[in-house]
Amino acid sequence: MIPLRKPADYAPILMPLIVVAIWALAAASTSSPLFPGPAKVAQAIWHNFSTIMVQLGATLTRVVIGFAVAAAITVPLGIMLGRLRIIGQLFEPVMDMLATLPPPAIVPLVMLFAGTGDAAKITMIAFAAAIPLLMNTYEASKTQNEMANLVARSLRLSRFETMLRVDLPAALPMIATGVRMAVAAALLVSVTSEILLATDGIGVFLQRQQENFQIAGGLAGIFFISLTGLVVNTLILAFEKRWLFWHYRAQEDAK
Amino acid sequence: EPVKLRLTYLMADLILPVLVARDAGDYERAGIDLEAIEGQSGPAVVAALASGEADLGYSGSIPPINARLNGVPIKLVMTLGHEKAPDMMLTGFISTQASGITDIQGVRGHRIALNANGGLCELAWRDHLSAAGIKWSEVQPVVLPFPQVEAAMQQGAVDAACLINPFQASVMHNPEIGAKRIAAGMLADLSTPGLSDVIYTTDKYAAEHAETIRTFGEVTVAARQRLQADPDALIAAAEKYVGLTPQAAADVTLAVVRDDVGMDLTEVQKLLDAMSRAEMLSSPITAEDLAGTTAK
Amino acid sequence: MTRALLWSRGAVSLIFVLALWQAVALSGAVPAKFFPGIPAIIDGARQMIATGELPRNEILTLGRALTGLVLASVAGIALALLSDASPFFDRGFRTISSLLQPVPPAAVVPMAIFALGLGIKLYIFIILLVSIWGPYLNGAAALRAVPREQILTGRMLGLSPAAIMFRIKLPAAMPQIFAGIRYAAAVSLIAVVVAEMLAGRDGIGFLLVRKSFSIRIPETYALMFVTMFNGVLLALLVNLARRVLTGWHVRQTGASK
Amino acid sequence: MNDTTILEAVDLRKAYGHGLQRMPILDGIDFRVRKGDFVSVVGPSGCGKTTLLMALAGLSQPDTGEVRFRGQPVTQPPQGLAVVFQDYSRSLFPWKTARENVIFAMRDTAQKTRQERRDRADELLAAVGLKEFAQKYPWQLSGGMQQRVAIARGLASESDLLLLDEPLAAVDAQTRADMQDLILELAQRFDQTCLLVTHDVDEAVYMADKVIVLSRRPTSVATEIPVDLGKRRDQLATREQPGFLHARHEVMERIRSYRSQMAG
Amino acid sequence: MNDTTILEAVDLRKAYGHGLQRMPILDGIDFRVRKGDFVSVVGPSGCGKTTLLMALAGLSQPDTGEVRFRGQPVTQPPQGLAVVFQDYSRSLFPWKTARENVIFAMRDTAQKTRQERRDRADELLAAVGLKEFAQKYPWQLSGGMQQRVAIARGLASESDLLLLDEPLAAVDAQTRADMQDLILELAQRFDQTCLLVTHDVDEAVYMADKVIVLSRRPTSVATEIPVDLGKRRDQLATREQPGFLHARHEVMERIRSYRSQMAG
Ligand SMILES: Nc1ncnc2c1ncn2[C@@H]1O[C@H](COP(=O)(O)OP(=O)(O)OP(=O)(O)O)[C@@H](O)[C@H]1O
Ligand SMILES: Nc1ncnc2c1ncn2[C@@H]1O[C@H](COP(=O)(O)OP(=O)(O)OP(=O)(O)O)[C@@H](O)[C@H]1O
Ligand SMILES: [Mg+2]
Ligand SMILES: [Mg+2]
Repeated sequence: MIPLRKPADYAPILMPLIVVAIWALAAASTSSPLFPGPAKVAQAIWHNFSTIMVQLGATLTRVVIGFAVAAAITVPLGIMLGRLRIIGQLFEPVMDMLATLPPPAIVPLVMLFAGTGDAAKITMIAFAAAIPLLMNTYEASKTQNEMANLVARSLRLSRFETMLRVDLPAALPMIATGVRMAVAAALLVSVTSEILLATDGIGVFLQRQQENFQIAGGLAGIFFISLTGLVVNTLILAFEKRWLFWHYRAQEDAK
Repeated sequence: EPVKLRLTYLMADLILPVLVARDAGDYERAGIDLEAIEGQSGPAVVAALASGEADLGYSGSIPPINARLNGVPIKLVMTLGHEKAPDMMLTGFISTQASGITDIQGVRGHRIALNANGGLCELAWRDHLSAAGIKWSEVQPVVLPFPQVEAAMQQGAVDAACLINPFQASVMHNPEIGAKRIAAGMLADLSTPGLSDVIYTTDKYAAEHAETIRTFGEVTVAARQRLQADPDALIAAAEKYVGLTPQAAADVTLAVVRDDVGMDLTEVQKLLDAMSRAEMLSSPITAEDLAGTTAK
Repeated sequence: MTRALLWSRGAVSLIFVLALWQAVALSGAVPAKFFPGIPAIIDGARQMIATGELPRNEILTLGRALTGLVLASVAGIALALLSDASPFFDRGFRTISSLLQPVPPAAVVPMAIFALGLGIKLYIFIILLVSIWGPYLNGAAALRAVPREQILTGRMLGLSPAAIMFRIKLPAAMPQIFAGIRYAAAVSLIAVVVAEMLAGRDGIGFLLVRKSFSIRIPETYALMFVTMFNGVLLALLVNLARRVLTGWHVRQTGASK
Repeated sequence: MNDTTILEAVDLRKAYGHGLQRMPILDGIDFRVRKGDFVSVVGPSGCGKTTLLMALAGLSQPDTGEVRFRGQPVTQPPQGLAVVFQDYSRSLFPWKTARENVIFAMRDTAQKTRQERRDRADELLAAVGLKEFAQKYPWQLSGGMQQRVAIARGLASESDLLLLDEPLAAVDAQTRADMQDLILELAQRFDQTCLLVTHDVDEAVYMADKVIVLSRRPTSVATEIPVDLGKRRDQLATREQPGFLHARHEVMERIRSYRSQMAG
Repeated sequence: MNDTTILEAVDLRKAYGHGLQRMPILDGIDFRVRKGDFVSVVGPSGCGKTTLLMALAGLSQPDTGEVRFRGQPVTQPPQGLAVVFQDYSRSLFPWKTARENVIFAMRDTAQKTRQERRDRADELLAAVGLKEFAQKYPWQLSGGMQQRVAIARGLASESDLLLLDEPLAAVDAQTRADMQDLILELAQRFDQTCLLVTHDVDEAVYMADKVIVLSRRPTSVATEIPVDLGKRRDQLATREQPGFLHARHEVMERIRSYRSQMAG
């Protein structure tokens, strides 16, 4: 009765293919080494595969640590600021101020305190990932269903328990969206910080390719960063399907 | 009517004569309507050229070489500056007192700063280290933009750095660092002049607008000579265009060994050889392929 | 008391950050040359104001960031609406967005300059590449979570799918979309400054590079504070828009305490 | 098919869940509603009344069977239909005031200009006792008030067919009586056909020309009880008529049979 | 203060809005509840019953006046209190199943281990007729079922004081009767004091030892009507007792006076 495959099931493959096709056409029509097409990039991937893998490993290690640090700090903090309304509102502008600092501009600052090693890069990554996580967590816990909180209060849950058992699950859908943005930001900033400070990592690879006008090689590196993003997002999607279905039920019969 | 000429450049001391001449109306009088657009990196300048956004490009010499190697049809057409031992050394290698490094041999095993992967400082370090018999794997390179190096040195985050002015002078003047210049020059061997900053254009533009390029070169040479003769004017220009403090501006020099701006193929070949030694040349290329000799 | 505090919270936050900075500067943990105190930074700012370069570039940057924010919001919401309307687009674009999101602008600059030149198109590209995701992701998630009864009410009234989208789903999703726009505001400022750093000839980002390359450290930090100030300013604008567009929600959540 | 039949359910079946989780809810529902009739539906909690109403409104599709409105199969919400949803707290738009919520439903009505709609909305809000609350947002209203806004919205559309899902569950006895009369009055004025889901047997009988009693899950029509009280009803007089008491008794009887099952 | 008084409201006043928008709701509410008593509260829709309950529970602060529980002023929800909220569809946690929602309320109860709590939850769910629905999420349940889960959750906490805000509005007559008896039985077993807001006058009298009738907005206590029917109640017998009919009559009388005001 229900067809096993809907057209939408093919979309994740079809739509990127369309984009690649457009890209290939555009590249073919300019035929400049500064604008390589997908074939050139595929070649570059083939040539640089092992280098990219090694460098990507270094980058991802930092990304994972930086992201974990950010999540461990910002999710509880965001919920707390959302719950303690006055303090949250008072410090909202601080959030906005920190959020606006461009990573290249804070590199010098971070370096002053954390040197040029992994600590500095991890700090940068954590900072970048913290912003979307904090904002989404804060907004979610600030604006959530007040009934749920009344229930928690009437059950005399402590502040901490309420945060853990009511605010957190209620905010999870929006946190998941924040995670998607944070992962992207972490990847992005790790590359930026490697271009400016690093000794290893995919950012180093990218910069070398760029300085050498191996644009296709650079895109090969970017391809793997993107792929990482895709993998993480697929995991988040699976998580949403498994744990957050209760939030997205409206879909089923009310289109 | 004047010919339109669009130049994309990186801000540096050697471009100052061009900017001064432009504002003095020299190019206009020579029939060139010069539009100078600032770019922020060598690759950006090359890209602007390749996309047709600019006619001439100015930067260090490595980006255009790499571009040509990878099929971007551009040619070096002018030399704006040189390095030559013993006094015309733009690039310096500085160590901190705390590191205990006193000569290039002492760098082995230490953390050294370079401004970008695959850029000027990497070539410089590699050339000097290999001349001193040190392998690249024996040092710990750290990528640091020039402005961050001084702080990193003072904080002990790096032990030695490759620097150009005004950063070099600033580090040397910093008593906390106790800096020592352990070597100089982009190439280890500067008994003959080494190519520093260059102007380049696309093959097509070079072929079609040889006259304009020549005129541009002549006006630039004249302006450069005026600035060389008048140190105060040079300092003023450095303050005005680069935004340097008066102290920093005082250290600016124009590294000029020849009176003309033409390309010398032996200089080009020397640079290519050095890049080849440093394994920074992905495929062989001859000086003839790379450089035109339009301007003299 | 708290009311007055909340009204001036922008100023409070700014003072808080400045005080924190000054405390670190005074502690002497890092050399004053690289971490100047607030007075030196203010002095730097004053000089840049005197020469006119700060106001001139500030206006440019703010204008670009605002344009970028509006563009990113409109485009992001449009994509979210499209995702909600078409499962095909939703699934497909989800993949594309996952692939594009982590691409660092710095890494595609030569290619981007080659394709787009050094002008306004380059700015728009970099800004969109970075700031579109907040409104898009939050919007798509919020649209999917609109209560069933509200959508059914629209269907029962015989509203077309488009009318349901714009008159029911969109207003219902607005509060969460604004969370995304708020992030986009910060990010679009970053994007503008980064774009100015990478390819620019003017604006705060350009000035930042120029000042650091001419070793004017207090000025560099002054520009960082300007950027932070811009963040507060833009957030203020976003909050204003939020109040106009989703005032009901602000009051609803505000009233419940 | 009778030619005054306006709404018809033919062997409606619907189950929720799949595989082992599968639970049949509607198990062959059949009935007809004549044009202009007022029909009440009663049945135990969770038997599928809301599910049935959604299917009748074309808001969800039954697994098998068919709904016909004016002889046409219903797959989309048809023109000339209004629903008052059970979950009032979610069905009002929180970004609209009470008045705006009501105006939102006036799409095919006689009121065309802004001012006319506004006046009509205020009139309806006054009729449900919310004159002073036109400018309030739903979350500034009590449960019963929200429900009355939902009713006003349902009435505003002046549709041919009005489906009401426990519209008076949250209001007090007096208000309830007033609302009942209001609904009856408007239904007659606009010649509406109404289908009312309610748990209050008195209400079911008082309002209706026919009461449909549903069985327990899996649900079918247990019985249809005609109520012969004429179109004019009165809160005091009607409830004392023998016809009322008789119909009420029959419905009660039928419902009572659930009890023993329930305990099991 | 009487020494068996457990809950006391002293001159509670509360208004919503500021300035011109200001609307006084509670206008001096005073009453006492003795330990172990079952008190019903009736009043017109929107008069402030929910508002009052929130204040009694310590979930919101009155503008002036005081709530005392066991002689202590209430500013926070006190130990030994449970509330069944009117807005059932929102007060259940959508990320928890019916069983988990019920278990969530067992904090200070005798059941300590996981298995005990689970068993107790299932027992309660069975008692409210939802045995097979323990594993369902709230949004997979009908309105009446959700409300019964909320009741089960309220009963699970075995608190000293139970506040119920129209807990049976969405269930059918038979289920309603069963639930009434269930609540009464558990209240007696655990020696609970209960306060029930309801619109059903019969229910108010059937359940209560005392009925508090509230006036229209601005609201105060119109009258308190004691109900002398003993602790044992029976759906058939009790409702036929003269005491029942008498109390019912008095409450009705009192309520009827709203009507004329309503029309105005
Ligand atoms: N989304 C769903 N998923 C699974 N089961 C559902 C879903 N929606 C409803 N049900 C089940 O369908 C049955 C009927 O629900 P429905 O809401 O139609 O009942 P109802 O007769 O309106 O009850 P009430 O009088 O309590 O409102 C219930 O047993 C419920 O558990
Ligand atoms: N957040 C709010 N802002 C403004 N007014 C409010 C708010 N909450 C409640 N009110 C007003 O307070 C009054 C009482 O509301 P409350 O919910 O206590 O009534 P109730 O007696 O429980 O009614 P019902 O029986 O309909 O549930 C209503 O007139 C309502 O409009
Ligand atoms: Mg229902
Ligand atoms: Mg209420």
